[in-house]
Amino acid sequence: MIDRRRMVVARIGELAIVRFTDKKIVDSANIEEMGDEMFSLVDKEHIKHVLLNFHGVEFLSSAALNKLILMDKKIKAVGGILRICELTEDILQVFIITRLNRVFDIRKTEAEGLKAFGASS
Amino acid sequence: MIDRRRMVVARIGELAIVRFTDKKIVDSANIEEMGDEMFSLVDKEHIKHVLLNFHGVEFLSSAALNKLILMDKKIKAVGGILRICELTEDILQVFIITRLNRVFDIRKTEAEGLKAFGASS
Amino acid sequence: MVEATWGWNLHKEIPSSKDAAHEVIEHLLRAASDAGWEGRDFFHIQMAIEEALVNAVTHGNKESPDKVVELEFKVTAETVFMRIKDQGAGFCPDKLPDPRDDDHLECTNGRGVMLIREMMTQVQYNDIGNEVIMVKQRKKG
Amino acid sequence: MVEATWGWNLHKEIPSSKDAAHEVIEHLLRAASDAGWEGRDFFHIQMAIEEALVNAVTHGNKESPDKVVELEFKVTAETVFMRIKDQGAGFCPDKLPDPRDDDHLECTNGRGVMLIREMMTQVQYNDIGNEVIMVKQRKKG
Ligand SMILES: Nc1ncnc2c1ncn2[C@@H]1O[C@H](COP(=O)(O)OP(=O)(O)O)[C@@H](O)[C@H]1O
Ligand SMILES: Nc1ncnc2c1ncn2[C@@H]1O[C@H](COP(=O)(O)OP(=O)(O)O)[C@@H](O)[C@H]1O
Repeated sequence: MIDRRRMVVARIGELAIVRFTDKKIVDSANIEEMGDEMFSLVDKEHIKHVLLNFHGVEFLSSAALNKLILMDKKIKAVGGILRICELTEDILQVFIITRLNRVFDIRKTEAEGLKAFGASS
Repeated sequence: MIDRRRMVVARIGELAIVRFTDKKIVDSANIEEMGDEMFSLVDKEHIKHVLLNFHGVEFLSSAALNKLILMDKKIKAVGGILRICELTEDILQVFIITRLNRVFDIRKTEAEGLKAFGASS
Repeated sequence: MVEATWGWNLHKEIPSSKDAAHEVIEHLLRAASDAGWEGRDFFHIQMAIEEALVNAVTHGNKESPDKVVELEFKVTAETVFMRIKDQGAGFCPDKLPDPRDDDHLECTNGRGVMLIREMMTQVQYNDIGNEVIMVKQRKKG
Repeated sequence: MVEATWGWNLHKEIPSSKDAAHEVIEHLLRAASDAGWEGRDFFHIQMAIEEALVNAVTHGNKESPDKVVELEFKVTAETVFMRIKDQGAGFCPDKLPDPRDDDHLECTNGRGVMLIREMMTQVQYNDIGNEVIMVKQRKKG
């Protein structure tokens, strides 16, 4: 068992579904931990595809966006795909303002995210 | 007497001639002190004009350039003039590469610097 | 008197740490919430203060224990005023590359100032760049 | 064997502090000096390592005690090779504004990467931007 503090991970083969434990993801000590836990899925646990479920996350700052972009690069480097789902309206607007909705594949629900991967929960 | 560690200052009325004590001015704890000591000439000691004499300084990094630019702004804000002299060839080249030779009034010797202020030592 | 319309004020200095920053952000957000701010406007205030204060602490003061960040907040039901001043060397806010350009989209930095500008009614940096004033005005209607 | 031509090598990890950075810079400079580097070339090596290492420690690892900077140096009379890798999020080195533009001249940041590029024979950042390889080749003649 891997000890995670910033997220809960469910694995389906090479796909991981990630839920975050913090309501706010900002540039604090936690965000380094969040990044490290997320990156280790690819670097150490040989996960290829990831669905990030932001259910319960009410706020994130640009520091969190930077971590997501780095995660996306890591996943692309192993030939995988990163998808994002369950964004609040406000957070979705952040992706639109920054035009990061063009970088990330954003889905409304976890079910839709899984479907895009050809999986189901 | 003001206790200074990063520089020695000679005052002629509203003009200060500054010499640095470090051979290398790089982005370390010392550079903050250097900046603070330099800025306090304007902020606390009511100096208006400054001649920075880099005799003995063999190296400076971009962090030092940033401090000089800030100093220049502070001096301009009180209607004064900042001049620089006694740069080594290598350091002069840094000012040329960065085009900061267009921002600063650079003189070869301290005597020439003083003359530009209409003063003499 | 104009001053009398300001409901909640805070003027203080905090140490240059992210923890101290987030503590004071919580105070501000509670005051804003008490003054009736909610929804997207509240989210925008949260984003602006987070980005600006983290910038002041990290880029400005470089988390130096010898430097402080000066804060001034004024909150009413109509307006949130935030002034943040660090003791750093400043920067040129008008010369930042636009993170929305196609070529910059995957850059892992450089979105904070843009987000502040997009989300506030009014944003003003001082000459040097070590002080920013941000104002959020409640939308009419 | 090509490897045999490398006179002085160092491959190590250092903590993310400016003090640790400056300590290892002194080692490198001593090795370069021992290998006969001097004058402007020596100055350029000093500038490149200073700017790149301070960037790795501050912008990259944000001086975190949990992060290290990986260094690889190889010094001969002909070539100085420096590889610096931090554990940060990286950046886009090709998208930086040019600090030599008239409008940027008085900015109090943003000259480090440009100085490295001007002073080294070869500079290569990795995809993410958290690793840089810098090479200085002695001028012929
Ligand atoms: N208070 C500040 N003091 C000095 N530099 C700053 C400050 N705020 C922002 N900057 C500079 O502006 C750049 C862009 O800031 P921002 O848009 O928030 O993105 P990021 O923080 O991700 O780099 C920073 O990299 C930094 O160089
Ligand atoms: N190793 C690094 N990791 C992350 N960002 C970096 C790194 N090196 C440089 N940068 C980014 O590039 C910008 C420009 O760096 P530089 O030209 O050295 O100027 P300065 O350090 O004065 O800002 C920095 O503000 C920072 O945002």
